[in-house]
Amino acid sequence: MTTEVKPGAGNSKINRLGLEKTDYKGRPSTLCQGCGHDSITSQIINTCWELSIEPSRVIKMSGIGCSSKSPAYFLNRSHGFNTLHGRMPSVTTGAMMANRELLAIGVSGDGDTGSIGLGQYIHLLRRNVPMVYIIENNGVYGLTKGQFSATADIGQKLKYAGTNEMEPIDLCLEAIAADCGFVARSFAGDAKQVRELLKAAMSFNGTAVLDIISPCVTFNNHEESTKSYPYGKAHEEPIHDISFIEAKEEILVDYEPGSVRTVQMHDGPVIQLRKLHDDYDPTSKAAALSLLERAHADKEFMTGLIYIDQKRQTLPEIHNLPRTPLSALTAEQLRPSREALAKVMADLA
Amino acid sequence: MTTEVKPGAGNSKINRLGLEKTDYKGRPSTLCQGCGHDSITSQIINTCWELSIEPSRVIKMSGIGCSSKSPAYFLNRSHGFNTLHGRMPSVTTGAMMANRELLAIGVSGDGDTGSIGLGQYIHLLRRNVPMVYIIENNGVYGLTKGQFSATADIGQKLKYAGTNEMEPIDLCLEAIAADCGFVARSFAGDAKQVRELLKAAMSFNGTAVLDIISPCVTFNNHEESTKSYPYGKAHEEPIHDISFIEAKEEILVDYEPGSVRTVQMHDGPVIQLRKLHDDYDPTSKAAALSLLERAHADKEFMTGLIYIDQKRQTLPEIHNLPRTPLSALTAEQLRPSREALAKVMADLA
Amino acid sequence: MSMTIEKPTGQAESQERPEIVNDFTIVVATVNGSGSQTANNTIIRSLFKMGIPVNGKNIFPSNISGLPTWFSIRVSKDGYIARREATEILVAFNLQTADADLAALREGSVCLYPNDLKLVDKDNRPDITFYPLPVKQMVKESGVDIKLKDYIANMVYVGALMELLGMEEETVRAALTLHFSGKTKPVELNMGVVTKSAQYVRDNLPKQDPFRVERMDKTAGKIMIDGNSAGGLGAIWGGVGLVAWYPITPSTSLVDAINDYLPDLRVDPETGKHNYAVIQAEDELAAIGMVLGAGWGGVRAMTATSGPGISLMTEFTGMGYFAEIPGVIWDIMRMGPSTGLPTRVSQGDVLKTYYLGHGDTKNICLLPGSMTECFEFGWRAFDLAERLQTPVFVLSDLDLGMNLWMTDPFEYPTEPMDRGKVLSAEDLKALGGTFSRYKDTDGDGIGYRTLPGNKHPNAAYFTRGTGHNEDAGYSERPDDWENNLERLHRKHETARTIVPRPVVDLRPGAKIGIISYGSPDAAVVEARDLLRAGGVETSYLRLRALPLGEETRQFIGQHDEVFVVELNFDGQMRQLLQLHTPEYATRLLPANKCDGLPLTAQFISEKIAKKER
Amino acid sequence: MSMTIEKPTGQAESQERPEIVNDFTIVVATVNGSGSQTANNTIIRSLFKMGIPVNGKNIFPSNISGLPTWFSIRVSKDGYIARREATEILVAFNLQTADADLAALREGSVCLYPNDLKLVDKDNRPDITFYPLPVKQMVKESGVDIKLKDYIANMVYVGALMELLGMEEETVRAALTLHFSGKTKPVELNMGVVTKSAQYVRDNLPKQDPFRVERMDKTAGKIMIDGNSAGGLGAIWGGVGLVAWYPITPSTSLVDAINDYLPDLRVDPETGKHNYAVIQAEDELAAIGMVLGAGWGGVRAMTATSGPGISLMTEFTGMGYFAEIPGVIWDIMRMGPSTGLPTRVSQGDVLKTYYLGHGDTKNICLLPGSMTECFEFGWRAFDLAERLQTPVFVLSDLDLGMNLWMTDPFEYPTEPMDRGKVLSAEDLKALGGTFSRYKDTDGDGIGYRTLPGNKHPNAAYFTRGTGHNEDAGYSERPDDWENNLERLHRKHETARTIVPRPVVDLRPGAKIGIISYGSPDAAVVEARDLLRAGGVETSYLRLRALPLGEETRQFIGQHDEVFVVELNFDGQMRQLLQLHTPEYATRLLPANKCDGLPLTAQFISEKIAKKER
Ligand SMILES: Cc1ncc(C[n+]2csc(CCOP(=O)(O)OP(=O)(O)O)c2C)c(N)n1
Ligand SMILES: Cc1ncc(C[n+]2csc(CCOP(=O)(O)OP(=O)(O)O)c2C)c(N)n1
Ligand code: SF4
Ligand code: SF4
Ligand SMILES: [Mg+2]
Ligand SMILES: [Mg+2]
Repeated sequence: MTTEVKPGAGNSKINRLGLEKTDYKGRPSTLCQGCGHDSITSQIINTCWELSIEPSRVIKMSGIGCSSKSPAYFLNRSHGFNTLHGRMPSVTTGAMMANRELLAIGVSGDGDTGSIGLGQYIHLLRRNVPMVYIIENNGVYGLTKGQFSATADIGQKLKYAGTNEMEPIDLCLEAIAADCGFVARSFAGDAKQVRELLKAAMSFNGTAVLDIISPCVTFNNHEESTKSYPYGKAHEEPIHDISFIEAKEEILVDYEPGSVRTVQMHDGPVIQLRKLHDDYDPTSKAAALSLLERAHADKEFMTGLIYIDQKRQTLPEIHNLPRTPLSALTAEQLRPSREALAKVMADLA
Repeated sequence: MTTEVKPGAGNSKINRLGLEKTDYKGRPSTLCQGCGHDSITSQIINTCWELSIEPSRVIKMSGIGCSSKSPAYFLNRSHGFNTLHGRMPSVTTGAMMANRELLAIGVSGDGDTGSIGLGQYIHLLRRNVPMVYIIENNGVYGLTKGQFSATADIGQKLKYAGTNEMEPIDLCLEAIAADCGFVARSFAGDAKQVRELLKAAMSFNGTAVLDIISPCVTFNNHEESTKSYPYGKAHEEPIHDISFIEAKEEILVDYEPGSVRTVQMHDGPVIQLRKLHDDYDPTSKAAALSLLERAHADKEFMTGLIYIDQKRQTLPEIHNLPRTPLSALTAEQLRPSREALAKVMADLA
Repeated sequence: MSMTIEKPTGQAESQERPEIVNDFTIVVATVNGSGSQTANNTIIRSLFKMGIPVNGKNIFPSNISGLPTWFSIRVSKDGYIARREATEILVAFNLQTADADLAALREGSVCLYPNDLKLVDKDNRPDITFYPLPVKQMVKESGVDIKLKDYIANMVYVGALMELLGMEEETVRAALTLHFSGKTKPVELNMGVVTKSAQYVRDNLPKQDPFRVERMDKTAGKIMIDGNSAGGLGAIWGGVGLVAWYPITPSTSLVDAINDYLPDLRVDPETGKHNYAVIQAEDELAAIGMVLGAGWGGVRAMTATSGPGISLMTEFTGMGYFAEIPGVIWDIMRMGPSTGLPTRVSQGDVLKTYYLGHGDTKNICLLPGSMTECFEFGWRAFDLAERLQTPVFVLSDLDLGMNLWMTDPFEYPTEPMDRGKVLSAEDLKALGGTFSRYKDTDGDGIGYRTLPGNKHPNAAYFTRGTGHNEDAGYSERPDDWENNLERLHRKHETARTIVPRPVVDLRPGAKIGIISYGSPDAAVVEARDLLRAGGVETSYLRLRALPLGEETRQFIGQHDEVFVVELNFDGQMRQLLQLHTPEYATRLLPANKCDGLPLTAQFISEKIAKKER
Repeated sequence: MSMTIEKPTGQAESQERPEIVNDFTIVVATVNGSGSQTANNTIIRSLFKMGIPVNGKNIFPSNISGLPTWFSIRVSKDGYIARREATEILVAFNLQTADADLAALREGSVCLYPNDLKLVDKDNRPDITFYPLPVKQMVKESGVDIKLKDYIANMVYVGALMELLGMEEETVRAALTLHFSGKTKPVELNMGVVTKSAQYVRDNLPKQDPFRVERMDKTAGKIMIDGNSAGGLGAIWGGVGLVAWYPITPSTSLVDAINDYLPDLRVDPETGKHNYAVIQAEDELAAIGMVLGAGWGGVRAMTATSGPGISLMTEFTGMGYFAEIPGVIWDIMRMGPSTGLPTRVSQGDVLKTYYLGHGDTKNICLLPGSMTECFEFGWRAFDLAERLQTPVFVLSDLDLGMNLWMTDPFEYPTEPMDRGKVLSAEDLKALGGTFSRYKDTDGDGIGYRTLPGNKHPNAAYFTRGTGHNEDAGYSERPDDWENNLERLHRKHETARTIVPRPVVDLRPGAKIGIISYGSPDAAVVEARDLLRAGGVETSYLRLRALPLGEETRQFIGQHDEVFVVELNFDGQMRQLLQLHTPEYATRLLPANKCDGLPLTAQFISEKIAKKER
């Protein structure tokens, strides 16, 4: 599987673009030792390197929070925009309309997306703005020192914040309700699944939501917390074993029939979902809804590709934009002629 | 059934409080002739009069829009607050915390709730602020002259606004995703259902959402529009025949067993749901989710009480507030003593 | 209008009434949603086509249908286009307000009304000439379908006025033809009623008033347009790429205009692809966010809004200012505070917008005062935004934006697009691959930027609203912070020198100066004539942008007293002028009004005359 | 600190070094998240308990752990508590910054550091007394669990300083006891290391520097507290009913304090019910919305935020102002524009908040300058908000709010609660059931309101942000609008007379005046002494609220030059003063600084002295 595959020539340390992994690194992280966000950061670096993504094609977007700081810690060679708290969606929408050829990797937090940013989040999904939307979900506001966020479980206790009395918001359920075409949940402690999901997300044409439980080791990492490492390690239930296969590679392992679902991505690659216990169909919205509703009711921590639907048009498609980025249009294409103005004026006389 | 019942003595024109219906009227409406909002307004008047609700107990809340103007057109004797666009939820939260004994009737629009107000809407539901939350849903922004709102159906065409390319947001689905305990959909053209649902909502302890399709006769009322009178009249599919029965009245009609579900409201009244075609259980979240998902997929216009769950605590309960409204506390209860201050100071020396 | 309190003009008119030609005001009182706009524009356009200077102002309610609305049409041989308080001809087609409207009429005026409407005070106003019109009957006779009833009813007063004032039938037809963009059926239908009505007046209502119109040549070569359409066209000729907006009166029609024109002007002829996008956002926070995202990405992006939207854009404005991202924000000012009066004019956002954003922010604001400036600033705003790498506000208002104005046709942009300091991959190569995003290389306070997608390995930088050094690296160093603010200050000083300069009319010997901006210009122009007639000579400076410049300081210095004419309560521009010229702070006198109506020349001249007496 | 650029103080100190007692500054450089706050507070509190005036300022990063942070402790026998730029004693416990911190040390200073830390420049600084400490070893010996390692390490410098400066062991123990609220185990654990470290110094590092402390009696009867706790307590004694907030540095600790104290102070003893609610909103728009909803409902409601939150509250502020709803908003000012420097102080929101909201709005702002005022304005803000029926802002800042200050204990509110003009059902009955919500019955511009739930049949009225008449009915009438704005203006004039007046120290014959507000007060006080020593006498007016009043005008009139001392770039208060007193606009000179650090007396005195030379 891909984890075995090294891109580029043989086992060399360069990828198809001739870039080393260090070319995908960012500045040194200033997050706490062991913060879940940092492990997601390294998976983003791995993924971009392994997929040989041209750094100049990427824009790194975020809101405000510890999680939203992460874009500074990967892909130094890509433009980055650390926007305002909860406003990554609108800014990214503008940026992707300006240049639809870019690959937007957005990193947000549960507070940034689930509290102040909930409205923009849902409307971004409605518009199906092409981007990878990563939620580094730790159930607290890390940067403001540990208040409960909207995804904290009801009844949860924290030394500083006390007991949380509110029902949690499920950002995957919200995504499905908003017709998002790629909805996944994962766990920062499950590096391989995170990486495979990232690869799939980066190959998806539309908004791809990854709600990744990413423990805050400083404020919310004790066993009882459903957002902690210990809890995640003990309770994570993958709904399938996911592998991303770039078209270019032949499939190395193959399984007995029926045990695997494959999802063909529109531009070549394939997602392979190996059945674990009961068979799950991520292309069925009804299945996805009931999975989440069950997980919520029984407090189960299900991870994997929950829902995929590649039919919806993206925002640039809806607006019938040319392939040439709007940002690359010439003055001639942008400013109508003197004649055109004369005609408009004549009609107003 | 209640429609037959006249409160107050016999057939008299006064209710149990000795008030006539005119005591529940508001200022003359300035909405367009035939606007769906006005018919909902008259059902609110009827309901409050029939339930003998003390006008001084009611606060009329709204955002901004034609719909949000309606509170001026009913219950002149109740305090009203026409807040900001999309901000009815937060203001109502504050008002109900100030005086939990009040009955908040909120009127919003699909733009007010589904566009600018979506975040506050969902967070209000999470908090379960006790109020009747009416969405007068016409698929357009009436007051700004007919742009598509977030609930307009994809592919819909309007002379002014062109074709809508966006998937609609289902405000009932959002409500259920946010664990709202009372979610109903109705049609302004179905006066009886609206009235019965209003009565049930006013007796519910928590946020009760009524998403009422309320045609905009000026900008969005042609047959093809799913938000029009003709469409509604032709396609409305009630999932049951609902009747609200105040405890005080004995049930007049009774049906053959199995054909009726009854929901006992926490403070006495009963909701009677008469089965129409297939039996529907509004207490099952799974059922509700799949109903809405099917309705969305098959573009069906299902109305009725979609989901009810009376278990959740309301915000004032969560905060362990006294029955006495905070607004009624005395200076002595509000300002701690000199001794208390002295003690705090001593600890800081 | 009953809504303005009109003091009777003392001197009663003499008995033998001399003709009054091309110099009076018509007020049409109707119910909104009744389609009177068509009728009123027809009157305006036909007078315009007769070569007579004319201007219309719509005083309408924040409501879709059923509430009173007044449309005042000023006919002025001298070319005055400001609102007047006096009315000579009332079309009383709204029974709700008819009596009040009548009461507000000055002596010797004229009143047209439907003959089934009872005017309580009619008999107590022998001074008024009344023309009752059989509206119901004519509508019936026209036999139109019920839906069009109201529209047709309005054509009755068009016909009556045509006859009574002597408007040319052909110009009326031409106006309708323009309105219905050539569709003969509706044109004929309406024309039918117009001529019938004219015929009826001719046969039954002998002319008894002195008011009439007469062909002139004062509109030759001119066009009629509203400021929002002008601004929309300006944006298109400015090469707008993304419009992200949220509907709000009175800015909506600006985006409507863009939507109307873009498909013809900016769809790629070969591919049929759209070289633009107009996105209806979920609110104003999202709209400005999209604008800044696109501006950062290298596209000319704009939004249009009004007061409440400006308030919601406060945080993003501060980020655009501090992270230095271009974007254009139109504020079609309506009456605030809060939701205020959505359909009434004001200039109440001037000070607020200049300082918009917490912390030390100062924003560029353009102040169009005419249709040509709405167009010019429409494109120029993008040049300034990209040159200065900052949000640029265009502060128009409801009067400019939503009313029809007579103007010279628009001039094609006099300058090529200025895309500002953007480094391509090649540029970077030439520079040896070194570049510091926030370094003041040129001493004008403006750094160089690169666009996402730039293939040069050193092109990337990190954009943020937090403290940063010259290389866009995160920094909390006090010196980095201070240096950055000082550079931003230098940039603001640069802006001061390149924003549109004021228009100055300096009168030799004038001791009194007037400073104004935006829609009140028309009233100021007329007021100065009134004052001159009264022996008071004034100089005039019309501001066209913030920050304020040196000319303005000099102008104030050259006069003993400077009246600041504006439409807000606190004299917001006066405050900005006092801060700009503390040495003259006490010379700056308020001449501001804030009642939701366009300013009148009378108000200004009285304000100044009173002070001078 | 390496973060401030420190110019060597020219004159080299003489060889024989006289003792310097109770008059120096210690800077502790550590890594944030390492728990040094405990150690630093221990030092401050023990000096405080020795009766020595002391003040601490935490210069920390916007980050949770791993970045440099500096804590400067000023010991001042004269009771000066402003920040100084000079440092005499450096605790260099952060290897990232040690060399830079050392470089920034003035001649003749002292440096404590872990003996395993290599100081590159050590040998080039013979002027410095170095004390290497065996931190690792002592931590090892203490045998504490790894989690506490960092905390314990910090106790090593506490012990060393105790020994070198002559701090009393008992006061250190007392400080730790207070910190751990009496739990002996942690106290003994930490004390163990402290004494060990002291012992080590005694045995191995002979004292070679002149700095020591000596018991005084200058802190008797005083307390130590931070402004956010003071403000939170003030709100509680103000009878706060609802707190709706959204976390943001540096305001979070204000709500934390409220959460800490409320359960003890405001839970009903009989029923155990909460006579209050603290709601964490989803954002600042919701927070202010809840505050206004509760204020409308008759509860004292507040929120606390900082710059970005203020920006997001713009629209609601305008509604609160125009619909006339009480509410209290604390802005603990941090450095903007935009996200700016979340952990650095500024006074950059003053002008912005006064004018917050589109259209013509002017908001009441209280400006606490001390711990006692943070407490007093905490309760008084509610009285003013309910009396004036409008949002009231309390503009504190990060320095006041998050640093520990020495202060007199707080005085119990001197006045009973003023709930403002609220009509009960009985009142209405007495009035014959007539009431006009927005009528200026008393001539002070303030109308009477009723609360929802009022049982009188005429009690209800309709609240809106749109135009309204005296009866709260919707109105677009120009006269209604103008009358309403004029009444709001009268109300603002009323506010002018009842907000806290400035504190004035008028010095006979002083030609120079100083105006300041908020946290810079400490620096101003010290600067005036420096100036006086240099022969320059100054008067001082400290503002405590907006709108500005008559005393301020007089004060400016009484001086030739008035320096406005504030922490922002544009001199925002100076601008407001210029607008308040145009006649003196040119007398008002800027003495502002904006680098994120608390102001120093040196800066002010030099600024003024330079101008005077
Ligand atoms: C408008 C605004 N309000 C509040 C803040 C303060 N703030 C910064 S980060 C944050 C929450 C971050 O939580 P989350 O998104 O979960 O990120 P995490 O730190 O947990 O990774 C808040 C409230 C802000 N920066 N801007
Ligand atoms: C902040 C803000 N933005 C925009 C507006 C303009 N506006 C008024 S009502 C409205 C939409 C109303 O639509 P909806 O809620 O569906 O109500 P309807 O008129 O359709 O009943 C808008 C955009 C506003 N008042 N405030
Ligand atoms: S506080 Fe929590 S979320 Fe923030 S960096 Fe530390 S561990 Fe990560
Ligand atoms: S515009 Fe539409 S929504 Fe508004 S009042 Fe008219 S019919 Fe109703
Ligand atoms: Mg988080
Ligand atoms: Mg609507």
